[in-house]
Amino acid sequence: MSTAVATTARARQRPRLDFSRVARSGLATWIVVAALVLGLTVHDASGFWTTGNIANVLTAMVVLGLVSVGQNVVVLTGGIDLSVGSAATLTGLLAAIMIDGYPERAIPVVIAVLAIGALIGVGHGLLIARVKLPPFVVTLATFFILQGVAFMITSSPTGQVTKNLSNFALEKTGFFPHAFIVLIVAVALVAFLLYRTALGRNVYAVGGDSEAARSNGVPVTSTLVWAYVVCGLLAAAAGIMLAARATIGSPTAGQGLELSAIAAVVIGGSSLMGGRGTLVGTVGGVLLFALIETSFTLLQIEATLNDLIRGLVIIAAAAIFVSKDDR
Amino acid sequence: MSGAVPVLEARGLVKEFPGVRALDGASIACGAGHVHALVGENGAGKSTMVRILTGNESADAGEVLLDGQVVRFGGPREALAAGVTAVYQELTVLPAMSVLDNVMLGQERTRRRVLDNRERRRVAREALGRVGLGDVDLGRRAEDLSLASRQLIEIARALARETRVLILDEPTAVLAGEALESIHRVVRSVAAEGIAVIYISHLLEEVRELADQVTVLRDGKDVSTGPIAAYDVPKMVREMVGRDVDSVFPDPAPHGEEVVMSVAGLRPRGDDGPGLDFELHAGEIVGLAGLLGSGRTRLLRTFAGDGGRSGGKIAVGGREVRAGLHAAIDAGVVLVPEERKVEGLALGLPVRANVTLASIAGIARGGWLDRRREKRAYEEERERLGIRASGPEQLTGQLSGGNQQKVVLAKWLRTRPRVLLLDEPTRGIDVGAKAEIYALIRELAAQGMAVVFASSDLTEVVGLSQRVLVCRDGQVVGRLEREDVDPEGIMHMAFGTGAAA
Amino acid sequence: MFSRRVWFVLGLGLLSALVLAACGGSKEGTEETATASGGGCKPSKSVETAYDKAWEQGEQALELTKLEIPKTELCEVDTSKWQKEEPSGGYKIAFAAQGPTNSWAAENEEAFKTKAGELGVEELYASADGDATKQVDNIQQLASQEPDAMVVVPMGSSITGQVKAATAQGIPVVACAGTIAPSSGVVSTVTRSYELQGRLWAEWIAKQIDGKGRIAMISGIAGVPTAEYPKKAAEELFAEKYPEIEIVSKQYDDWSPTKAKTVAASLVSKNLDAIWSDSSFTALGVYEAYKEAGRPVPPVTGDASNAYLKAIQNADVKFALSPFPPEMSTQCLETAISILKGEPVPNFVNVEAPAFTDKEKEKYLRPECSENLWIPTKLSDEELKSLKLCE
Amino acid sequence: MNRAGALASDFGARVAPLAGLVIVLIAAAITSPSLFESSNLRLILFQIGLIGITALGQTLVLLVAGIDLSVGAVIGLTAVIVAAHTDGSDGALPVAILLAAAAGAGVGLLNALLVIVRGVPPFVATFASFVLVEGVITAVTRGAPSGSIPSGLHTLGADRVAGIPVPLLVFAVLALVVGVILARTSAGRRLYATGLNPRAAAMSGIRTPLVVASAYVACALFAVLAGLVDAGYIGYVDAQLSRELNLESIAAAVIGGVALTGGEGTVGQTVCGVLLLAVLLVWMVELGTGVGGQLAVEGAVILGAVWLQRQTLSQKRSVKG
Repeated sequence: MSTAVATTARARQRPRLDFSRVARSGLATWIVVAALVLGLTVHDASGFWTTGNIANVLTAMVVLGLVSVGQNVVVLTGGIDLSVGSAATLTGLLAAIMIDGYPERAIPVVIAVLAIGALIGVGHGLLIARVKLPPFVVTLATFFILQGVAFMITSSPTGQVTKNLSNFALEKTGFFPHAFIVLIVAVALVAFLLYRTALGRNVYAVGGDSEAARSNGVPVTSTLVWAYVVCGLLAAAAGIMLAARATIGSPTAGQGLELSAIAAVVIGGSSLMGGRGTLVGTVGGVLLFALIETSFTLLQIEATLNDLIRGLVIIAAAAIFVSKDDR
Repeated sequence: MSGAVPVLEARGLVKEFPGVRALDGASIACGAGHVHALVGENGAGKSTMVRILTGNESADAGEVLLDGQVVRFGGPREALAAGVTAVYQELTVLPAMSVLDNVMLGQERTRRRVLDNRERRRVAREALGRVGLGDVDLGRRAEDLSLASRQLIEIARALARETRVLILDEPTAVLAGEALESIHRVVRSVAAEGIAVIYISHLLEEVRELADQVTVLRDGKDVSTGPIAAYDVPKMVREMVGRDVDSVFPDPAPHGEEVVMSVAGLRPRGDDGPGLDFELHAGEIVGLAGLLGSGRTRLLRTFAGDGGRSGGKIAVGGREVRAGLHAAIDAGVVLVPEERKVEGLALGLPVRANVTLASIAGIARGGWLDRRREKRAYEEERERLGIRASGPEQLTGQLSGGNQQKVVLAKWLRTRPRVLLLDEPTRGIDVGAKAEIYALIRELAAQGMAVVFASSDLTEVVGLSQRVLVCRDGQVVGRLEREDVDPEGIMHMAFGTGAAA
Repeated sequence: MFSRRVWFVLGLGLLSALVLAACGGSKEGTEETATASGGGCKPSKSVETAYDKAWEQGEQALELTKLEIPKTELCEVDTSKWQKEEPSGGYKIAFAAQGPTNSWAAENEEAFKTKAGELGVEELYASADGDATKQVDNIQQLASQEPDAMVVVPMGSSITGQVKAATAQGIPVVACAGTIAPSSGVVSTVTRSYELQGRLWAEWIAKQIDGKGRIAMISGIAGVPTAEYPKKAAEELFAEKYPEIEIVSKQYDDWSPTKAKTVAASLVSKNLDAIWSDSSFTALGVYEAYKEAGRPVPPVTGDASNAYLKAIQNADVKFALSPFPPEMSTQCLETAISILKGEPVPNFVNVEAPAFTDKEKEKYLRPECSENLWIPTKLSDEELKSLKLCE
Repeated sequence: MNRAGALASDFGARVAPLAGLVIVLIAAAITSPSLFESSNLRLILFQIGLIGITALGQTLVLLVAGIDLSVGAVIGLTAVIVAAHTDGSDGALPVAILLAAAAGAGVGLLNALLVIVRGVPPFVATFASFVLVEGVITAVTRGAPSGSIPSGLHTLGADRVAGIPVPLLVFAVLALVVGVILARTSAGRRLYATGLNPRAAAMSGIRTPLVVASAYVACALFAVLAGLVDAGYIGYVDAQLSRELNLESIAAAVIGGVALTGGEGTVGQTVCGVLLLAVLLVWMVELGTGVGGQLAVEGAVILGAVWLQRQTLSQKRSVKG
């Protein structure tokens, strides 16, 4: 058709292999992961490729994976959720207290706790989408509030989950920890949501340009609310997994998860500005973190060096793969 | 309209913002199958009217009628559901999303809540076909497409809906040549399907050619409306500005002999052509013509030290200038960019601060800002350029487009540049302000400043330039002196169809 | 319209779930016995005597009368089921440690390492970085490397389930410098008793103020066992025995000297008669804050650090310190080895450490050593030097 | 919008945190009058000083649309360096301070490099350097910082002049200096322009990388100063404190109304936020609500403060249409 279109199209068509593309597609983290796996294999194949160690890596992915996948949805809308750690703490504590060792209660309580997570998300979504407060501030506030509520309930361990629940969280078949199913299901559901439903398209649209989305009839408010609901739900799921593994409720269980989750999402190639990013990348980021953490113990690395190595890896991953226009 | 009930009608719309009455009883009525042009200066209230018609804003008074029934849109979703669709002046194509996702934005097709990709593709394909983009790859990211294609995607998005009223807000402001023609074709065919089209444009020739009806807005009121046949361009201009603007382009003064900037073998970064040799004289105005993506902007930016060079030299006043923004600015070569909101202004700063942004050292003593000097600087520029602001403290973001452009100009004029580079100096600016800016450019040239500007508006290129360089595929393919400048010749060179060059 | 629907659905879901949850049923057992191995724990006089010894020392040193020892189930665990021939390379013992987040942990881990070297034990180490969530993963990782036994310095209650999984796997676990819920199935707990700490400090406080007055309680990090359990023990004691003692304020200071000082400073105006605290960081903060405000320092308690003794060496301050010695990790290791050798071990080893008051401060002060030293230390001079703790 | 309107909404944005402060002060006075006794007041003043110094640095970074999560690590690093280098001797203090400043500036520069050259989002870049610096501290000290803080620092952290804690005086002077720089110098203007529109600022000849880097380095240097103040206040290396000051410094600036998007906010607003937060922290301890209540109230106040600002701001924003 028009020459103007053709001209510019031709100029841009040359295939470019630049970092930002690779990073955005979420492949970059997997390259780092592959390199790390290769290194570990070369270094200590017999230690790394044991069913036990693989199970460790997979287990370490579950809780971080759940909150990261939820975080990813929020980040895609251009938001951020600093409260996921506190939300996981509170929901996990509530789950243990409410179940309190009664097998009959397990299922209803799990549903109730997931609903609480979703409610937290609704609250976030409304404050951010309706009242139009910045997500960073809203979730910083709830980060304090939810942890505060957890401490108001108890500052010492209390409650008890049922054996079925804790067995599910702790048992494994060969290299496959049963708890990993939860992560698989969560990733599958969120992937379905993001790539196969209108909501998913809207999440990307709102993150790309919320004004443009709004004027084209995208329900911005409800998209944002849903995104935070998904994030809250998954934080609650993480909380339940924490409680199930602990068998009892702890008011500190999820502390610090938020920063790791955000780091995993960003290293996975999602832009904190919203609209860009893939689930594949985020899962890669989570795997990367799980590999790092488990390697410290596997390789018996001097404990005083752990933070240093962790910091170097995060900086290197961020510096190499988080590209400029993803700002 | 022959007595039939208009599809969309607005009566006596009033909209007040703190301190500004954007609309003051404006009305418009548009019938099915008609193209109704809405013209007016910037700040006349066109955009506000569109925002009310599409439910983005609610009117303080007045009513909107659809098929004669009063409607009250609670938001864009309701307007869209009623069949009122707008294509906005500022592109709402999302760069990170695919063509398919962009066309289907806000109107996803699902089956049992799951995206129905086959249906989506079908709808998108059909809509894209209607705007002449039938063969575009649906999976491509929008950011990889040209501006023109993206504009067409916007229209396709509107067409994919059950649209009864299509509002086009300056769809051609960023386009030229064939792309422009294709939009016109689309508009005509849409109207022929019985859709009511409201068409907003600053290009009055285009309006004459395309519209059936016209409504002129001035100061928030509809001052004049009627069939297009009754309006020639001068009349429209008169109605818009409330006075005559006879001579838009004053006669140029002859330029001096002194060479201000000389360019030898210049190749912008990524350019492997033969390089550009070029001399710019004091008081000369040179226009850069060419299609979108022809390398105009890149050349201008290379002059301004932004973007790097593959080779070649630039000298100003006989002294060589290194590549780099700062070296260029120090040498007195400054650029007024096309995207003034993105590259020209800090919209959150008061006007005085933007006026002095590039010459901040000049109003500071040892790093200390001298408020009085700054205010004086503002007053000087306000007088010289006719900036209309409520005062030095007004936030720049609150000014109209034309006034913002004047602030960008003021910012650079305070650095006393020797070479002024302008990229689309009047894009999105109304007729009245355009004339003011042309006069200003002439005056600056008369004072000895050398000016190079790039523009898609051929009238502007022909009227303003003493010399024209035509770009195509990243190279300067033709040079025309003032006496040889004619629109047709430029177009031939730009398309590479003529015998020229 | 959207949100109303969501609220409704969520609310309904929540409500019905809660109603369902409240419906009866019977609670699962929590396996109250100290050892999951079941039945292998015999009452033993010697274990009880050893347990009481630490209490008696405290009672005497703090010049308390009738220190009431709370009922604890004490017994001797039959460890024959874990008995194992020592492999040529020595036993492989996992150590789920806190990680070098402060000097207490550094000393704790150094002591373990040294002892392991002495005993020819292969140490399998994991650092929790002070984080219970991380420790959960650590325990699983350590267990997957099939150690002969495991020593855990518990960071929080959330490790309970994973410890249980490790014991179920047949690895005997020793809780070290802290307690893990009995349901976890730990074989033995080697720590200075939280009850002892909490009650010792509480009784001493009560004695200083003759059983009545206004006090404040300042503890370390909310939710961390080492902070919560002594506090709980003290609160119970105050509530039962000393109704006239009013606890005006309960605070946490995260074992940060800065926070301790700011918290103490905010308490100055409360006219307190004494301050119960669980660390010498706090005692130090109290001293500094009161000194700066120009008020007499109230009697205060805590564990024993050189920093505190150095600070108050020339001041007239009443205090009672009961150490929580970092090198108890060596005892934990020894217990683990006893288990592997099939020797009967106590289900609870109450680590002995000399409690003392301001009267004995010269005796325990180490002027040549760093503020970071925990006293009294059993580390050798070389070890102290290598940790840069002493000259 | 006319001038009066602009002034009114500007005034509103400024008044919002002040209103919050007044509300908290009144509530505090009613619920716990002892909050205003001299010892508590002194504590509040000290807290204002310590949080304030870090919040000033944070403000500079926020103004260039950044955020600095490494503040806490730099505070810890400072204390460790001073303790290790001086081991308590006042004579070695000047060199130790220079070393700490150099280390701090290094961290600031690292942040700036990641943000400017590599385009890493500030949130991630500074979080990474937080982990890295903490890692360096642990690796070097092996978990147990050696040496001790010289008594000379006591003056900076714990002394009083005319009854006013020195840290507050330091903060007051710095706030004045930073305030004047931001409002009255070309450097300040460049900072705002860079924060509001980095592209336009760069195109106008402002060396934006330099401006952004200066903000990060300045923030790190403020953190070094806060580290010195803190070390002087307690006289020991505090390994626990650092994490909290990260969030508190950001919270203070944000409560005051400094925008996370850059270019919006003044030192006056930050000072307001710092006052509010400091009073709040001490008040919560005074109330004895327990750690849960403290956290919950802190969160609620942040939310409330931003909500208040939103009310005044929404008028201002609507003009753009």
